[in-house]
Amino acid sequence: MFGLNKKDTSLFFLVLLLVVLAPFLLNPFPEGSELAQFNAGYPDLMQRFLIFGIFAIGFNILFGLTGYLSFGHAAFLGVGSYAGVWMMKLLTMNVIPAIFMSVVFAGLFSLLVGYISLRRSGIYFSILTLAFAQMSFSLAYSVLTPITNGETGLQLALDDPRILGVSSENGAIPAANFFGIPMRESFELSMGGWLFTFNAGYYLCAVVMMIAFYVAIRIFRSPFGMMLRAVKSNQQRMNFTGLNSRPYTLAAFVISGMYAGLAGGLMVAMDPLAGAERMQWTASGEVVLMTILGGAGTLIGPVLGAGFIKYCENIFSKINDNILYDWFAALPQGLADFLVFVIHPFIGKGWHLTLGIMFMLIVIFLPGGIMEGVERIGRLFKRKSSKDENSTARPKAAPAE
Amino acid sequence: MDAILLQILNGLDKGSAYALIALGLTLIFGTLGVVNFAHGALFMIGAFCAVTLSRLLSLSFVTIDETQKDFLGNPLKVETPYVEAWFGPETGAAIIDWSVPLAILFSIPIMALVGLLMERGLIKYFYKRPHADQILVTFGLAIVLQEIIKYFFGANPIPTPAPDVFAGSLDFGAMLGMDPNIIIYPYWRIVYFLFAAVIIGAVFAFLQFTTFGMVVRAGMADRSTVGLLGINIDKRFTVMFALAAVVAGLAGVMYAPINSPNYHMGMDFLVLSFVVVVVGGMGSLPGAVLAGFLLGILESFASMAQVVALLPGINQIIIYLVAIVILLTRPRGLMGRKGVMES
Amino acid sequence: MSLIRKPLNRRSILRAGALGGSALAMPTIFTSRAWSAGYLNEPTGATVTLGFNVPQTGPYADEGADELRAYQLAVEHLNGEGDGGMLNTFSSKALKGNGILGKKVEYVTGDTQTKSDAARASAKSMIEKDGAIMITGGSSSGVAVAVQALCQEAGVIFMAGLTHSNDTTGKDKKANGFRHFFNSYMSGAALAPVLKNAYGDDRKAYHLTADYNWGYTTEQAVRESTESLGWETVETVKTPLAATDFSAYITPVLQSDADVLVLNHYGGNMVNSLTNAVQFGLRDKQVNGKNFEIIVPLYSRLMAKGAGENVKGIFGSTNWHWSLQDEGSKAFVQSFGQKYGFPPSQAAHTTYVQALLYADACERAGTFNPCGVVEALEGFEFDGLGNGKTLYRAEDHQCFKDVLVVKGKENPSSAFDLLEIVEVTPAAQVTYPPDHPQFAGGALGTCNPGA
Amino acid sequence: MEILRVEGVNKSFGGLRALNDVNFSVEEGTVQAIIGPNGAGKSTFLNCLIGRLVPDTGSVMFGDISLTGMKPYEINQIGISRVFQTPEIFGDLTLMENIMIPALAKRDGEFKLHAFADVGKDTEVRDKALHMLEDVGLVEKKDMVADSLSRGDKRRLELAMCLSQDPKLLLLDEPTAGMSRADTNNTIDLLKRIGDRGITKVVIEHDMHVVFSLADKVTVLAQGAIIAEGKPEDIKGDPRVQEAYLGGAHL
Repeated sequence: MFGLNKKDTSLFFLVLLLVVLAPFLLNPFPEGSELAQFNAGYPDLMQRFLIFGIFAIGFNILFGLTGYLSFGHAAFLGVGSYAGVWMMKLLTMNVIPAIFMSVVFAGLFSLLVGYISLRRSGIYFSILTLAFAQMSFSLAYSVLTPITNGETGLQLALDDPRILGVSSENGAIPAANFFGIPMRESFELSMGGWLFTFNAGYYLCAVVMMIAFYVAIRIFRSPFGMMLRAVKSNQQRMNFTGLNSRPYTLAAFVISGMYAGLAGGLMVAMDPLAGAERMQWTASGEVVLMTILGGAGTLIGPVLGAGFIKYCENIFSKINDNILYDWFAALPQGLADFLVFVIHPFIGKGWHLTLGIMFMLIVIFLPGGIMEGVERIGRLFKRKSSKDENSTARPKAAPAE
Repeated sequence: MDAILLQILNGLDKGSAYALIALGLTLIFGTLGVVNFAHGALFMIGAFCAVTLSRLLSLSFVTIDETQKDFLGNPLKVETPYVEAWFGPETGAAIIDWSVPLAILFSIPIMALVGLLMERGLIKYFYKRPHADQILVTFGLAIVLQEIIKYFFGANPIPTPAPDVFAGSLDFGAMLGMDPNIIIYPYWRIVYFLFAAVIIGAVFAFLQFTTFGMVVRAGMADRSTVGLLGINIDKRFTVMFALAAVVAGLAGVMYAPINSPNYHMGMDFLVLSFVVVVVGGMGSLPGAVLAGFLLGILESFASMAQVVALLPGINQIIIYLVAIVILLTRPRGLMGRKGVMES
Repeated sequence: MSLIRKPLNRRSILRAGALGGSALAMPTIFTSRAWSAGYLNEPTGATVTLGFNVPQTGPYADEGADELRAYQLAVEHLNGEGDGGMLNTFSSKALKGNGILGKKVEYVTGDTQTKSDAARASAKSMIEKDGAIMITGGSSSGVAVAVQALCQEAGVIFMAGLTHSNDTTGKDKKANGFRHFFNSYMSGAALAPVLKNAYGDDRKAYHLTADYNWGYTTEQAVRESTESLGWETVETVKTPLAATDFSAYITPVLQSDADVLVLNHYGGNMVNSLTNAVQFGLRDKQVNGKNFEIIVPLYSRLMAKGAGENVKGIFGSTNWHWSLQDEGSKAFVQSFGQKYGFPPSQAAHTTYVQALLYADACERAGTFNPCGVVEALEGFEFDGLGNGKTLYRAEDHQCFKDVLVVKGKENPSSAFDLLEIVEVTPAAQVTYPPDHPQFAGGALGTCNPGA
Repeated sequence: MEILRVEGVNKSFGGLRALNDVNFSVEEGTVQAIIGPNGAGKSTFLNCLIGRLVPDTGSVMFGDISLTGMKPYEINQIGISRVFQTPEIFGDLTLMENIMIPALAKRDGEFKLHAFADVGKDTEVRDKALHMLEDVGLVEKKDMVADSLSRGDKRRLELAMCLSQDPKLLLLDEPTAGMSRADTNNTIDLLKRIGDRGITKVVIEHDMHVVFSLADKVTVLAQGAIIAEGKPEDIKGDPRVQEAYLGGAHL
């Protein structure tokens, strides 16, 4: 369907189903239960899952396929965000022009950075991209303050022109909207003890992300995608095969830069503020981690990696000792104290520690990332159902799956 | 003129810190082929060795002074360090005062042990893995190490002063017959520079003049061949990792009085030292040292008000700008070899 | 204009656990229109949830931890536990120690990471997921401004934590946001007379300024007030936020004929630049026949601790200090010290006070509705919270109160006794008109109840 | 007709003269072998032909196109393919993909942003790839990852990759090095069959058996210079060749 083969079509529909039903799936615990702390089904986090999913899918087109490890992709996300906010300040609060300009600006910036950085490969390429991103961050934070509003981040104001819209509505900044549907609009469904939130912004993200995902599948299955994998596999051979690897890598770089810009545009569409920190090297590092954690070169892995990191960041950081005591309320005081003492370093302000340990565990035991884990479980399952079937066609997981 | 002289001094000082970290980083990369994102954390642990020792030395017993009150109005608890009780107040105070230089001795075994544990416990399983995996696992390790330090020492910087004799500054200007107070430079920073020079010299001498060093250098050039000679190169590489950890740790110990140590100082230096290593050329020890000093001096010059007035923001980006220019004109950095880290 | 949430509080359902029977098994659909009458996150159960959004990771984590301690203490006092702290000294007697408006106070915590993005994400999750009715905390102006804007859009109250930039209640002020902490202008205004007394009116100042918004406003404030004394500003240099070694910025000071160095730095920047400046022997220097002096416009005890010996004798300003002897401060120090074993920082003080002020405003307004709270806070005059008589000005939602000028103590008697109060500058002296040029631009807009 | 003409090519590395005034030409449709002792400059010579190295002086003409200054992919695009001494293949791609890439390069040129086409539905290229794999006897392994092949199979794969481009000139650098006798014979057969298609070939080879069963003409390179050239049987008897190359021993 849609020009996808059977397997990809089922993957596509599986992802679609997960995304559509995410408000249910991410809120598995009844509202008010102690485990509700682990619910992730609120609009902001669900939007973030998708937005960073898009970012990681795009990054994976570059890193997963060509093997070029960019340490500067956050800069494109940042540029996209700034372009988006400026559109909202100058033109209209409709998010479509903002998102569109985000992609355009990120694309142009990545063309510039890519054109220069791709003159080198390996770690030299990584350092070049890192240098560009860090320069963008430092300048955005300081001297470019008139354009970026520096430390605070670029935000909307009551006196912005918004020539196609209104500057203010009843003393408030108008809400970001999609042809009149405010992004913040939600409706809530309460069933038994459960509460599910369906947010307009989330579903806009969902549509965009499904398009982005579809495009990524097409790229993966295209001759272009094959060429990108050839770059990773043996660039030498590629050149002696009559293929000019530079435009291929540059195209991949720009496409992934545009994905980053798209993510940046969606971010400001959901929450109209662009902070300089989203260009910092740690932010670039984050998308690298997302991709590797999920499984570089796999279609859906980077999205899982993005979800994993954002979940840790937003859920673990909010658990505090009080909540721990609530959980262990049924236990004897001494035991509860002990458990809180043991868990304390890993939650709240210790969420970085948890994240660091998770990184290490996953890399050590699942070199192929979360997708390898999924695959292993899948294989276990398969072996049980049909023991005699042995498929040795591909000894290792082929990168495209 | 004096301004330029001063900025060169500053650059040398900053450069020595970059060079020391980059030296260890490139040593690990050159010998083990591992991209170690936890190297900044080793620098940070070194600095905290100094903090720990000064805390250990000032371990105190408490006596209650009824004549004074604390902030809650309770009798004041007066803490007296054990060393002062044992060695008398003056000697004791002197020992505490000298805790940073003493920490050099204290940190060597600790850093060697940390390096050994890291290599044997984790890094050795990653020799054959892609660089991306190495980056991820060492980055995870760096986070874990820094969070552990934060758990015990907090997030605030901890003042760790140099011994009193090194307080104050040397007046170069007066020595050269200029007016006093024109070119002055803190004693401790001069000590730091000399110390860095000695360490760098020692590492080079070790690699140049010992058989051990020779084998390691050969291993850096071509690992498989040395392996074929029947030399157990792995064991030597473990030692090299520990050595790199000690170098980073010593850099950290001596840096503690210059900037009060905090738990994220490693990350602050990490990115810069990677840039330094790459600008120097991956796997080149002299390159790392050269690039460290070069970038340190350029950074100092770019911070001058006159330069910033001309090019706003240049002080923020100079290192990256130089890195880009060098990498575009010299594809493998200043002294890099062909074929390292390019695939 | 709505960020809808069902007006049921998570905790309230928990407490009423038995309710989960057939009555709730029927799906209920809430749409935006169904709730347009009320306001966002209206607490209907027996509890009310506040969101404490403080830096738990990153360079200001210790300050954030102290803020969190203060919030926990405030919650205890509001709920009638502990010794009541400043509730006993607070001039308004609306709070009765039975929660707020009879509802028990509960809280959720989050990590701002001292990044605008992360702080907003964290605040949003408190609003959307946990149903927080008010967000408070933070340890930098960038975060405060970003979260304040979010709260304005979402329709909850924001009670700023430690934020010192003029912009928070200047060009970035918002109707739903309130700041108790003082600001750059006040620092300058309070410091200037003291500096004149101590160092005379013929001085040449050299500014090192952190290269971001807060640095800019502080530099401007200190410059303007010292220049009006007759001081000359020789040079102002911006230093990168990421800088750790300031030697390259300190050495040119030696070359200039400046005799005062002003460090418009905060946090790690300040610790490092001050340490470096002292290392370079600036304070032993004689220029123009005067002793060279260093000034740190914004001081905090936690930073002073980081800089160690180097703070001795250095002037700066601070919002509050535990050694104040008024009844409010004593009560707060007493209950904080009893609970945690050390005296509170100014960050702890301002956040504690903000929590109390919010609760009190709700009581007086008789509602949690943000618009009611705004009305109750605007123009509110109070006393007994540690800074003397204080006014929450209606025009910009800034508190006007006494400002402390402090100096690094020469002979500290304990690890906390690092600063001594030199002067308590009366509120009148630091008050400025709402349209003062340093605060130009921006508008409060109208309060947003979010529904 | 001459398909390749090399005139006065010199190449030095530092002080070492790797190629010394080499003049060389290949007739269309023939098989020309280059032999010579180790370090004679054979591989350097091939590298100069495909743009991996740029000669210091001299000219390389392919038909009437000068190859000097052309990029490797441009040289390939005009019809020169090369099989390397150690197989250069796309190790972590499947055999099918390994062949489809050169086939696509041949059809679509050095760069095409065919990001929305489906590689699985490109029957033209797939059929060609299958056909090539059949030709080299690897068709049943078509979905395996190339790295998992034996060394001999890798060489055959690389050969198939080059052949899928229908090159005008095929350069082979020791196509049978390290192969068993049986594999070598298979490869000779294969190369002979390609001969039927009229592809001109330049072969560097150590194995005299291969040289003499394939070559129409043999060029002997020693210390960077051509010392003899002629039909295989003439070369066999040339004393200079035996001296330089075989150290005086008789074949």
